[in-house]
Amino acid sequence: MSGSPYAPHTATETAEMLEAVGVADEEALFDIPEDVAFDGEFGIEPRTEREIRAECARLFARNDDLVEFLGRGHYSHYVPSVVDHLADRAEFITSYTQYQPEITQGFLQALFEYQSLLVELTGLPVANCSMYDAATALAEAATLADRVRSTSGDVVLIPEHLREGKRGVLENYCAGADLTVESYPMDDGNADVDALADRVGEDVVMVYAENPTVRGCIEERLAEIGEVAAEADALFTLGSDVVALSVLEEPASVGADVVVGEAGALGLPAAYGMGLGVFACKDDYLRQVPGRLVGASEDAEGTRAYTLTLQTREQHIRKERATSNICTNQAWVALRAAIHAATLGPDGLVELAHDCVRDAEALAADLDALSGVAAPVHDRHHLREFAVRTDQPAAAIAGDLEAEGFAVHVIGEHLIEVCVTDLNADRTDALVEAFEEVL
Amino acid sequence: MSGSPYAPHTATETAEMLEAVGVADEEALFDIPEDVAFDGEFGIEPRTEREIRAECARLFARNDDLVEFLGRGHYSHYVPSVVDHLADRAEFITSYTQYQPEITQGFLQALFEYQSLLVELTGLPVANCSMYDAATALAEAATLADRVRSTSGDVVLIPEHLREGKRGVLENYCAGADLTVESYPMDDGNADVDALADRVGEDVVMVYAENPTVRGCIEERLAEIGEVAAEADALFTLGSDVVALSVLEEPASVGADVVVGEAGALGLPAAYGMGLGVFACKDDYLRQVPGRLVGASEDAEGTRAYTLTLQTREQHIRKERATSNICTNQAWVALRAAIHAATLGPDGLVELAHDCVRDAEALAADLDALSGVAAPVHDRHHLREFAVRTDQPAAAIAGDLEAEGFAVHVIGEHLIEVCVTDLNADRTDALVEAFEEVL
Amino acid sequence: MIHDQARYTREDDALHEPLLSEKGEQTVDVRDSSPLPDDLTREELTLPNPSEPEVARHYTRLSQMNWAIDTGPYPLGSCTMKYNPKFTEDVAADPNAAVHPDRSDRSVQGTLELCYGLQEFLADIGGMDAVTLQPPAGAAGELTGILIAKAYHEHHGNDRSEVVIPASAHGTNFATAAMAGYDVVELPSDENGRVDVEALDAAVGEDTAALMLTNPNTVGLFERDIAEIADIVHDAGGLLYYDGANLNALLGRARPGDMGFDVMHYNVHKTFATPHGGGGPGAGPVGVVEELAEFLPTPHVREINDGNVGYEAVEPERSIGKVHGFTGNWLVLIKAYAYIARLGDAGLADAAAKAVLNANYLAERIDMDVPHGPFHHEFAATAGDRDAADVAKRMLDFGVHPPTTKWPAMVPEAMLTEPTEIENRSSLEDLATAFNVAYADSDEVLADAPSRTTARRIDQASAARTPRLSWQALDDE
Amino acid sequence: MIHDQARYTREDDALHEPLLSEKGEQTVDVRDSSPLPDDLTREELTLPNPSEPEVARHYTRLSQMNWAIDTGPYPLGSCTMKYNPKFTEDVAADPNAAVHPDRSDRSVQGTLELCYGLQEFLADIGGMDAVTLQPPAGAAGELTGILIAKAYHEHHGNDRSEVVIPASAHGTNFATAAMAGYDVVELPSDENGRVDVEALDAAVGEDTAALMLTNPNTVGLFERDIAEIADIVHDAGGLLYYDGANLNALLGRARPGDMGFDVMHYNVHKTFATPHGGGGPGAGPVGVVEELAEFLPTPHVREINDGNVGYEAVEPERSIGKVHGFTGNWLVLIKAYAYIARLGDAGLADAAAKAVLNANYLAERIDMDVPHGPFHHEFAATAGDRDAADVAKRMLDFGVHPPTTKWPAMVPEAMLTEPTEIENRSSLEDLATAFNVAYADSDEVLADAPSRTTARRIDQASAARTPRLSWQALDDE
Ligand SMILES: Cc1ncc(COP(=O)(O)O)c(C=O)c1O
Ligand SMILES: Cc1ncc(COP(=O)(O)O)c(C=O)c1O
Repeated sequence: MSGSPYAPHTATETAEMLEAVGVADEEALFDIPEDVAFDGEFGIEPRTEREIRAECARLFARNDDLVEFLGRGHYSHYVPSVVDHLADRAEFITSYTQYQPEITQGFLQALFEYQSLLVELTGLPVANCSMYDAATALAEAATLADRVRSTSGDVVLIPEHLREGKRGVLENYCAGADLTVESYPMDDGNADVDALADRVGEDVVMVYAENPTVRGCIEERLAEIGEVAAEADALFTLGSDVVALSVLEEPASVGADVVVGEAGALGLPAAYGMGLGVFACKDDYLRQVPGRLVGASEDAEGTRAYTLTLQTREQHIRKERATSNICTNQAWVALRAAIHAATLGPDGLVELAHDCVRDAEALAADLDALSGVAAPVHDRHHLREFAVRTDQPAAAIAGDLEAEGFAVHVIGEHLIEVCVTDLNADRTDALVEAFEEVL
Repeated sequence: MSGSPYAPHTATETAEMLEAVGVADEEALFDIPEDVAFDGEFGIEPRTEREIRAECARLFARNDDLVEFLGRGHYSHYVPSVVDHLADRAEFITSYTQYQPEITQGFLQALFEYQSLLVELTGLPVANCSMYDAATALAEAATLADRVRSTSGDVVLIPEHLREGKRGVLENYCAGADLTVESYPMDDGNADVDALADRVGEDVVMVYAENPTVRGCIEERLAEIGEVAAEADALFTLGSDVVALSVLEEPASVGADVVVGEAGALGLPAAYGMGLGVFACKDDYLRQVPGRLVGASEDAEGTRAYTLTLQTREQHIRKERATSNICTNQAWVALRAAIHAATLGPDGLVELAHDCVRDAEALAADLDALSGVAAPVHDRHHLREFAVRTDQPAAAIAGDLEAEGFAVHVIGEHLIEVCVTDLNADRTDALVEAFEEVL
Repeated sequence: MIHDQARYTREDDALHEPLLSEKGEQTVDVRDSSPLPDDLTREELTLPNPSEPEVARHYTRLSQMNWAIDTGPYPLGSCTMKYNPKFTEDVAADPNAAVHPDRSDRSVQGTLELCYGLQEFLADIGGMDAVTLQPPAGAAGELTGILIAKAYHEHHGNDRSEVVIPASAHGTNFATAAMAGYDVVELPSDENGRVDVEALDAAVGEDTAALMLTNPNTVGLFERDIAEIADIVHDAGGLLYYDGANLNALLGRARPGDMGFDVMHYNVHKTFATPHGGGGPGAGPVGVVEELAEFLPTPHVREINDGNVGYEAVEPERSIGKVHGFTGNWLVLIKAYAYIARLGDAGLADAAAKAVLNANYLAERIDMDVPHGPFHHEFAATAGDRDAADVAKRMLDFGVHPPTTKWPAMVPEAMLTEPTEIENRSSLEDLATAFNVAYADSDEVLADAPSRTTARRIDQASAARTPRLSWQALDDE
Repeated sequence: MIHDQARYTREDDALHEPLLSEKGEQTVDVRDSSPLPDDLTREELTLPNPSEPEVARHYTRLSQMNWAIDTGPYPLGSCTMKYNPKFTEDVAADPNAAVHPDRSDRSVQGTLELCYGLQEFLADIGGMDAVTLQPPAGAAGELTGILIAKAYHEHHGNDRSEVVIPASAHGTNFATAAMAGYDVVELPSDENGRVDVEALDAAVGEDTAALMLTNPNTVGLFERDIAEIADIVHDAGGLLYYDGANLNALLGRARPGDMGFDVMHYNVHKTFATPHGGGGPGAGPVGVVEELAEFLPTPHVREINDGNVGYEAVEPERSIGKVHGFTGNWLVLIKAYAYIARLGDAGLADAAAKAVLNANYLAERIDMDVPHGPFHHEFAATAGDRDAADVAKRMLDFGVHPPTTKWPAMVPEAMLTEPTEIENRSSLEDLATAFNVAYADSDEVLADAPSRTTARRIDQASAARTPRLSWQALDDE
């Protein structure tokens, strides 16, 4: 029988330690009543690390090698090698939350810089150092709205075009706060601001919009949405991602109270949905923010130092009156995003975002030129992705495209969505050809 | 025109710096006469790191995916992941030679530990902290022999069974020292000690033997070779590798004056021949050792500290009277070997070496059972590798095996050599089947 | 041992490694190069523009100013800071694992198979019937579990309003219950921090949706009355929720499912050695008994039952829906799979044994009192009349990280210590020395501590009083 | 900037991080489990047996006690310590590149193609006609080059016995010539460290096999008379060897081949940014003009000329044979290829420009004298009446590495400084400050320096007097 390969005890050491503790064997240290003791087997055979690497490589090789034109909230851009090399440094990745700031200045500063990046991107003065993902960040925004809104009300208004999963998470968080989720209609891919204005009222605690939308449409009347929300004393929460925010209207400038979204578009490769939730807001809500905040302070020598701060908001102090139950978050992913952003610099970020606009436009035009296909469906500007109308059933086309080596979204009976970034921009011609093939 | 992506200068910074230096442009800083100035182009298009990664991955994918049963001086064993993660730490890999020991204690200690590992494995008190590879280490041993041998003489005796390339390097180094390389015969895979004894005399400066030999045979009369050499006042240099040394006779115990060989069997994956040269010797030759030595000392506070030492042997001080011209060596590979050895521990090392004996024996027996094949050719104990006699031409068989996905050595018209380690031990049955197939 | 942490100090500016923004910023005119109409874009973007060598240096230096499990012991009680095997990083870095969550099931069979395999591992280890991998952390697992309990009660027409939680429980339990819309009933503990069965009996009733419990409890003691506790809750129609934070103590020796728990979460970043990453990402898979399986979040991976070999992601019949936008913290889950496969049955059991041995040995070696026992993988020492937080600061100078301090509240000046199985005797001795020296030091020394860390004692109060949360805020000063 | 390096200190034992052997050893009875007869094996093996977590900590701590280009400036003159782009590591780690050197050419076409591509890159950059990648370092490249020269002379029936080398040359040049069996003729330099053409004329004759030269020379000055020098040597029937250590200064602006050099080596771990690895591995490819190509080592990669597309490794007609057991430091060569491809023509030329600008800017900012100029990528400052080695030790406290000291000898108390192109202005200022503060400090301060590194001033003399080269030697005391 082999022990844990990571428990360092030699037999002698174990014996001596048992003696020091004053017991005969390890079993004697367990105070488990017999009726609940486990004496079965899991049947998990230990393997060597080489075997497991081979096994998992074999497994993953079973995933088809498709060129993904997929987005809808989970975006991949090329992650420079330096991001991996730095974030993988053991002092970062094998570290815990910074409960002792004196000895964890490095990570604290990195998180402080991440927060600052979001402050610049959103124009809002407060950003926490991560939520799990865009969906949970949105959900937390709703409960924050509920806590801070001066008048009562229980409706959270969301756009009709929203990723299913995001709505699902929002509903689960809202249920506990007795909030109801309701959607407002779209107008050719943008929020139908007039319909929204008609709907908004006393009962609405929060209005949510996305820029770009889940269909990649850039919102053209964001400031108006902000005004509509403000008039009803509802919070205006804007969803976006860090690449889009580099070039699109600054959320603060359109009246956003809260910004949520994805920061994993930087730093993370396609990760089967793993994300990095953005949460930024106005100063007014500082003490209602969920999650961790890093602040600057001084040490006993008067040198600048960083520390987790405003922890009285959090579950470990405030318990059931905490702003959220979040504890472990996505700190290391935030570090990755910060390194990626630093590597790109503002010019690199802007160029990346602009390419996402140009490449989407070009691909849409190429697809539109095919018969049996119209793209983009919405007469809007797009970033990264856009909807495509197909004469034939979308599911069949997507299936055929998959056989040709391409993955796209099916979002309606005759609707496909396609997302282009720097990672697949050199394969758009091939995609167009494949479309031609399967139509 | 884009500049170097790793030169950080913004245009403003460049301008300000040029002004501070007092020149109009960068060109003005170059003092190159026109007749030798270059104004052509290399025609090298800059590429992004993503493009280069893709290009190289495509290139390497053009290498056939063969199961290698190859050795003959370049051995691969499974390198635990922790070796990569630790050796890749920037403080190690992006560091220079330890000219300022106060600020490079970490690498110095690692090299000191590497030296200590070799001292344990060889039983010799002095080991340097690396030569380029086994071949250059052997060559340096010959020139050391030439320097330290009390009487004159110019013959270096090497075994008949020796890797061609190793002999080639030895000859190139020997030529400069006016030494001649001559081989002594083998007796069924081992050194023919009697023939060797007959040959040895005044004119011989060094006797070289390998354990195991390049055909994987374990030498059975090493101590006698040592005696033969000693009687003639010739240096006895023994070649081996760090895995073999873990279990085979301790070189010091058989009278070895110098040990050379490969340490890259630990820490390095198959690296197209890249190596890590071992150089260990008796105390007597300390001041004639080529390469770098790390020693323990104390710092001004009385704390133990490590430093490069005995540098007066080296080229940067002794110039043409240096013990060698070696400067840049294989320090980082030595670090990798040390980490690998530490991860295995002595039990792991011994087990690995024993498996190399057992697996070779088992594979030889399986091959021997095939008709048209005899293995091992030599009636000796083997470690890792052994020669196989084939009725059909060896080259044809090897070619056919390659088509089946296996690589083996052709070492004679009807001789093949096969090497088995932990990395291919699980494919020996497949190899035997392939042999059956192609015979 | 004494540890001087690295410092890179700019004395003139009274700071260590400058912020990237202090090393140089660039303002880009966004509209200049934009393919979009001006009214859809921001005017400019101002951010640091370091070169790649500068980026490398910045983060290399920052990393050296950070403690980690790879620099030394990290015995944070209830956090289970184990060594994170390096090879699990390599496994997770496989480019074939880097897929988008909206891929068709058919095209990601490898990914689904690994998910399924991990679900099975976890179900076996916890004694549960079905497992979801979706929750991205322990607290998210709690919320998932409680939402499942809620859905279960609602499905059975029960409108229950309370979740019972022992006073010594982790803050997330309370916050979770509240987030799910429940009233929290706080249960006083007995003198050992264990559930007071009588008090429980009194607290539980027809309003009780669930009891949330961790076992061993937060001072490391096994809830010996767990069978009785389960009966009480079950008899009242409630469910038992197991907080898996302390599961490392029980691996292979007891299973929540066998103790009567109906739903539980696993902290893979504790028990299964996935790196904590300075605060995350973790993963908090949730296991349930058969009756609750139909409420699991969507999508859920199962074997295809139509004769074909393969896996599919489906929506359970009465699914609570989503708790994460996609499928959870996939890269973390891969590492957990690799870790469990590496240890196997024997390794898991040995991990628990050595974790418990280490805790007991360390407790033996320190001069502080440990009021409660017999404990398992962690113990709450008391600093008595010393300030536990000060003692902890002093410990920082000795090449170790201090334990969790001042929690749980039932132990005065608690130092909740969990060395885990990865420490060898010599590092336990280092820990003991740090404890003992700090505990014996004078108040003045403690107040001045730490003196060898990158930062000296930090003024936390002023950080909270005048929050400065970005480099923009510092610039504004 | 002030830099306190990390320390992990055992005060009782007066050491920092203990040796692995001091953390615990194990003795294994080899014969116990051996499949071999006893007389073929050693009895036992005694080595440290740390756990993997301990290994990780040990080397993580050691790494923190080590300076590197990723921690700060490293302006070692003649060493060209550049940033090593991380992506080149990834390229080299491709498992498909991990092949055995005895594979058939047909089965490693990808490897051969990359080798060929790098040969072409280097030939273009150096103005050479053919390149071998085999030499594993610069010094090995020198030996290869000189052996080629020797073979050339021998082939032409010339028995030449001398190699001429300027006094200011690197030690490897002298040692190499001696190893190749040549007598060294040391050439005095003119007042600027340049070749004294008259002295050269006098030194060169029918015994001259080659002149070894680096250009810019070791104080950074271009040998303006290079055309004349080449004529002198060639007229005497000798060959010109170019030591490529300083090639970074000339990239895209001048090529050794165009200057009349016949054979040269490239230090890819200098010019082409492959990591120096704490002392190696590097690689020292050698380029030659057409006439010398037939003497290159074996194997040599070339395109297949029989109409098939592909590459083959062949033995040049009059090959000098082998200078490395196999094919050289392959993993290093891959990184060099990736670096050159990343920069391209423009990037290479810019690297040289910025390297030269940085050197000139830094020289401008320091208070020491720089006697020789106009220099290119490096300059030799003089510490005058201060001890250059002491000044260097003091610089260690300021978050920078000092330059090469006391070399070349022609500059009194030389501090040979090469910041390379990767430093930005702010780190050049840090360097200048370190220079200036140290230079101005009192003798007492210098003698005490460094005070913030892991080790304080080390007693080098006693290390050499009583060599203790292994933990066994320490144990024996
Ligand atoms: C007892 C206990 N429960 C729950 C949690 C929350 O887990 P997570 O941090 O993964 O959200 C923790 C984390 O520290 C814990 O210790
Ligand atoms: C001028 C010069 N020549 C030759 C060499 C030797 O090169 P290597 O260290 O790669 O053997 C060096 C290395 O420092 C050098 O500076």
